[in-house]
Amino acid sequence: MKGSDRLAFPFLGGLGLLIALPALAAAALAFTEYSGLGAPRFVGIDNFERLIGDSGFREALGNSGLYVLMSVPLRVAAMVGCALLLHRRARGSGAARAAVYMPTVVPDAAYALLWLWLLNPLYGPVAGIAAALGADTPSLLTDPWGARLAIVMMGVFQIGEGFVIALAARRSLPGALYDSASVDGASGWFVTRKVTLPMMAPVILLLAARDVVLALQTSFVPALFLTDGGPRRATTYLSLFAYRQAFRYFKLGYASAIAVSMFVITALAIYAQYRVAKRYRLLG
Amino acid sequence: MKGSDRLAFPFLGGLGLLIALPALAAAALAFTEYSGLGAPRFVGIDNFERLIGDSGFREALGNSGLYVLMSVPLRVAAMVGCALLLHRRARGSGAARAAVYMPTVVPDAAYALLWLWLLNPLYGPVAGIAAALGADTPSLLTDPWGARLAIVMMGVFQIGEGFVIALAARRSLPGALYDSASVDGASGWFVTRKVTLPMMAPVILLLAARDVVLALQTSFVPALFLTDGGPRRATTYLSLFAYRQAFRYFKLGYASAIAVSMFVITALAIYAQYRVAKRYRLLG
Amino acid sequence: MEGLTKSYSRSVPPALREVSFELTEGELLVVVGPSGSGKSTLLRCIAGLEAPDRGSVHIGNRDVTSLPPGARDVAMVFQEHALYPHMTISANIAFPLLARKTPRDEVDSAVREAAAMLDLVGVLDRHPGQLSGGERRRVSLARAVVREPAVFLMDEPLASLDVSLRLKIRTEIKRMHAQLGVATIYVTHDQVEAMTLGHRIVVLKDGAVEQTGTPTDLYDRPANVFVAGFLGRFPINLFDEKAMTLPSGTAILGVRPENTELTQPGAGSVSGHVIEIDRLGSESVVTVQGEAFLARALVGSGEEPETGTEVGLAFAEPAVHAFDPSDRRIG
Amino acid sequence: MEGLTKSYSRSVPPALREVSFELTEGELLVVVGPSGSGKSTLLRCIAGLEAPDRGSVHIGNRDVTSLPPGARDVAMVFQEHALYPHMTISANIAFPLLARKTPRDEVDSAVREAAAMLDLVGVLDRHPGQLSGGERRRVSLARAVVREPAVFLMDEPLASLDVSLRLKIRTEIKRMHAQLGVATIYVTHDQVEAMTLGHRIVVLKDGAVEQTGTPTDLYDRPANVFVAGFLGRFPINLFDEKAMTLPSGTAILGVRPENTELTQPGAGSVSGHVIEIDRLGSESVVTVQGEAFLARALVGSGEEPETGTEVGLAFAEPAVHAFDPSDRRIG
Repeated sequence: MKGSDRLAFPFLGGLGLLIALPALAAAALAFTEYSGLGAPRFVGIDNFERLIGDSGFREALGNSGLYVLMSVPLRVAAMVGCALLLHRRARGSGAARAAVYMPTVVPDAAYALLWLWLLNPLYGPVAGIAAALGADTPSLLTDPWGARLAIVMMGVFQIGEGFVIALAARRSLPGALYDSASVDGASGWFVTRKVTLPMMAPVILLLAARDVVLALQTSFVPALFLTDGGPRRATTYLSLFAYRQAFRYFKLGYASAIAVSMFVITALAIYAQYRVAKRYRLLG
Repeated sequence: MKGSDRLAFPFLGGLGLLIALPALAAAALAFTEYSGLGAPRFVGIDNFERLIGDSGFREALGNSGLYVLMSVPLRVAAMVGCALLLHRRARGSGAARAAVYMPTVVPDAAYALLWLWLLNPLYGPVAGIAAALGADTPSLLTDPWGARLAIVMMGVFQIGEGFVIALAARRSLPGALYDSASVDGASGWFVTRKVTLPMMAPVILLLAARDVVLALQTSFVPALFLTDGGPRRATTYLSLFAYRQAFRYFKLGYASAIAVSMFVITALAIYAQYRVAKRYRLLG
Repeated sequence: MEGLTKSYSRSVPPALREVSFELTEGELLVVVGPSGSGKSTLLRCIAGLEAPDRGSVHIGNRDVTSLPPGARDVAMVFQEHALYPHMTISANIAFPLLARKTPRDEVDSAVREAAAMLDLVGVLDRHPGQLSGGERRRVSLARAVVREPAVFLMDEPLASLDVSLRLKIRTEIKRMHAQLGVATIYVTHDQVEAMTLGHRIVVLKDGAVEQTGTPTDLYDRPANVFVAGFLGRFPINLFDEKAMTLPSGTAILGVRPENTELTQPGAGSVSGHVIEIDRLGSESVVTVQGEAFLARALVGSGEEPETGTEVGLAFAEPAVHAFDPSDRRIG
Repeated sequence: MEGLTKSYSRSVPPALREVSFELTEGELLVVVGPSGSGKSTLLRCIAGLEAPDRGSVHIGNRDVTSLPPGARDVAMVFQEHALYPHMTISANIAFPLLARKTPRDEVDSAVREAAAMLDLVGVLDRHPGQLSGGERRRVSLARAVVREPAVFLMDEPLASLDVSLRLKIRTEIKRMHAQLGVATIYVTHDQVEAMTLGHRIVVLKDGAVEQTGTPTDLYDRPANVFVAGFLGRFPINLFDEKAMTLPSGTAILGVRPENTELTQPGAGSVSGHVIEIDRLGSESVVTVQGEAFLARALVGSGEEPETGTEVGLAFAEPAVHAFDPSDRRIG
């Protein structure tokens, strides 16, 4: 059995070569000017100095921060809430679990189209319902805060993988604890508050840390599809900002500097996740 | 405790209203001509007829199919392989597990930049290594098959979540089976072949089915970033094709028809996943 | 608390078939049976954790059949200790009171009292993970005691403990019951626990009651072959007509190893060869193989015959149990 | 197979401290001790699943200390049945042979033989999930038998079975051992299993050997208070100088309940009040509380005094065990 450990080294060596070393090299690009055509030209910390002074970058950082603050609590609450409501093996709960999972695996393009139509101010059902209730047509995609909210809402329904993790965590709690609480006359809400949530705390923290990391990724596609970073750059997140610098303006060196800053944020979030996992002995 | 079941209905009702009904309505869009500005105009099955005749659609379907065939076996093998190599709680294995997980959570934009540099035919390390070995410079991003391969390679390193699932599955196998096999003199490879892989078969099938669904999604961002669907449309996958129809040419009705076809494929893959899960009692 | 009746059947598989019994005030009733006999299902029906298909459960004068578990005024001790790992011992014991919104000072004094009774005062601030198996078991008893319920339900509370702890906690439960005098239903698969703890014993098999009575009743006058074989230190020796001449109307004769004496060959009722001797210390079990039977006799240490010897077996009359062809006791 | 010696210590916590013993050909040696005494660690070191910090393991003439488990020619039966759930019973039994690349026809005949021996011929095509607990246990025995190893190692093979099955499989193991004559090390925490199965018994406590000997040796002449208390049906009665006058040099006197007789108050060595009676059927345990002791006596059914009566306790001389202040047996 020990032999298989030895097999791990070439693989990890390959992984190191293919990912870690180039990542360092890519980080080195952040100290160059590079258009993708000629050779990179070393410029020292110019890119980072420019970043600090770049109001576009600060705006993107702020937008990403806002997205995390709005999205993560809602998404984690939805994951855990659905898991608590649907963990029982009851009639129809299989279908309900599939319904919660479904939006996550709908192709991104189809999902974005759906929301584009949902939020259409003239013909969409959201506008239609608002009109039927006599309210003003909500200007979700044309108002900066409306657009931010719309992208957060899109994310709240794509919680499939986190939902499955929360479901597994809920199911691993011993049934005898709930039988005992039930005989003791505890109400459902009392048990949720005093038993379920505290016992799921490590998983909830882990889901939150994971979601912070994912937020930097998941905000990209909807912003690109639905709002194109607007209105008034309200949904130009860090990932979209880096994408534009690299693939619209071909400032690859500058884009690398942005990527490095994103990587630092990700690394901090992963470190937090690791500490949480370690503290609650979820990892070896 | 039963009370919490009743709380499930409003939520699921909301989910139904927000996702299922509009999804049907969005599907209805597939039977219209719609530019996103005027009202949709009903055109019957015109869009689907055009789809069948559209060589661009068939090409995209073929590209997505090829991607699934190349990517899924490699990714699942990598997930399971890493899980088998790294499941033990040994010195350094925590760091190794983090290394496997890392590429998955690197921001997509940063990850794409990294590969763009890795594969740069003039200055990238892959070209450099090839030159040092005296080989021709590999034309990965300018050759259709090279580009397809590059995007598959990018995906093979982003296996974090599947790796964690495979790791959990491997760890849930009882240690006594391995102690027993070890006393019986079975070699590591014999045990892997006769005990570990058969016992993990349900999870491996599940990972594969899940990956087919994800493949339709994960191929989008790299194709957009790295190859822009080229060269010669070799990496124009279904998702990218739908995106272009919708957001470049504003043919939202036609894009909806493509989305519906993608949804049908996804639904079939999910159904297969459900059957596998049901057969092996992984779901309630 | 006046009495408790319960009778119902469940379909496919019928885990319980028309089980009925009463529990009188302050009684300790043991329900015993092999695994799969429906003991736990019965207890869960009484607690309200499962619903019977038919039949009813009464506690005192109330019909509680359709009440939720929390409204039945029972406390249950589970086979797994079922302690909340994230709470201190004192919070664990207080849980049933806090769940019912008992005022804080009442809770404190009740927890102190229960902890004192079960010798847990020193560990109140620890967490369950820091306690030994025996301490955890005492905490789950304390949590049941703290509520002062009308009935205690105990589902194999000793099953997960090792042999030496089992005896200790058994004594603890006996003492606790004597002190509080609360009616208790105690479920176990272990006949020694049943004999030593129960005022009365209900023997369950395949979801049906085989016999109800005091330990002495059941041991001295088992109603059928199953009860005769289930209670007692060793499996009972059974003889059918192929093994020996039986009184008319008798289909099977049962004699316990402790009532079986070794004699000279031919002198007893049957005879055979000694095939095995299990030495237990002060006594030994001698296994005798006859032509159509296998029987065991308990003899004092030093009185064992050699393996292979031919011996006779004699039975003292009052300890011989006769059963008719429909498996009912004769006499 | 000539002998097996083993002695080592492990650091922090020292699971085993200088454990040594030999196993002679064909012997069934039982290692017994409370949970946490290092029994399983010992067995895993012999099997090669764990490495000792010091000391060596010999099987026959070979020093196997640094050999991997598969090269030691031992077969092990685990506490959990450890069957492969996705394989048929016949594939499970064949596994150790297939792992060693045995030719197919040899495998077939060996599986048939092992299955016949353990009465598993009818279930060879089923999967473990379709079998009862007793059948699964027999399959794991068959899988050990099929290899014809030099030594059998059994790690509490009966612990996960319920009481009635335990007796049955114990008899099976005894028969199997008699038939094959393969040297066996059998680990258990249950003193009854140890007494009835072992040719010799090693008593382990906190990783150290307390005493080694035949069951009769250990029961009749326990080396210290721990062994005296661990073996035997009931906890041994212990008396120190506060309870009674002891012979000079003696710190503690131990007498088993089965050697303790009730007498008139004052007539025995000590006296006290009856506080509890446990009726076991043909006999009862009477618990007597004295001024500085708590003791039990075993009496026949019908000979029990009333609770509260004052009684004396008398001990028959050869069954009294005396221990000196350093916990060593006197005489």
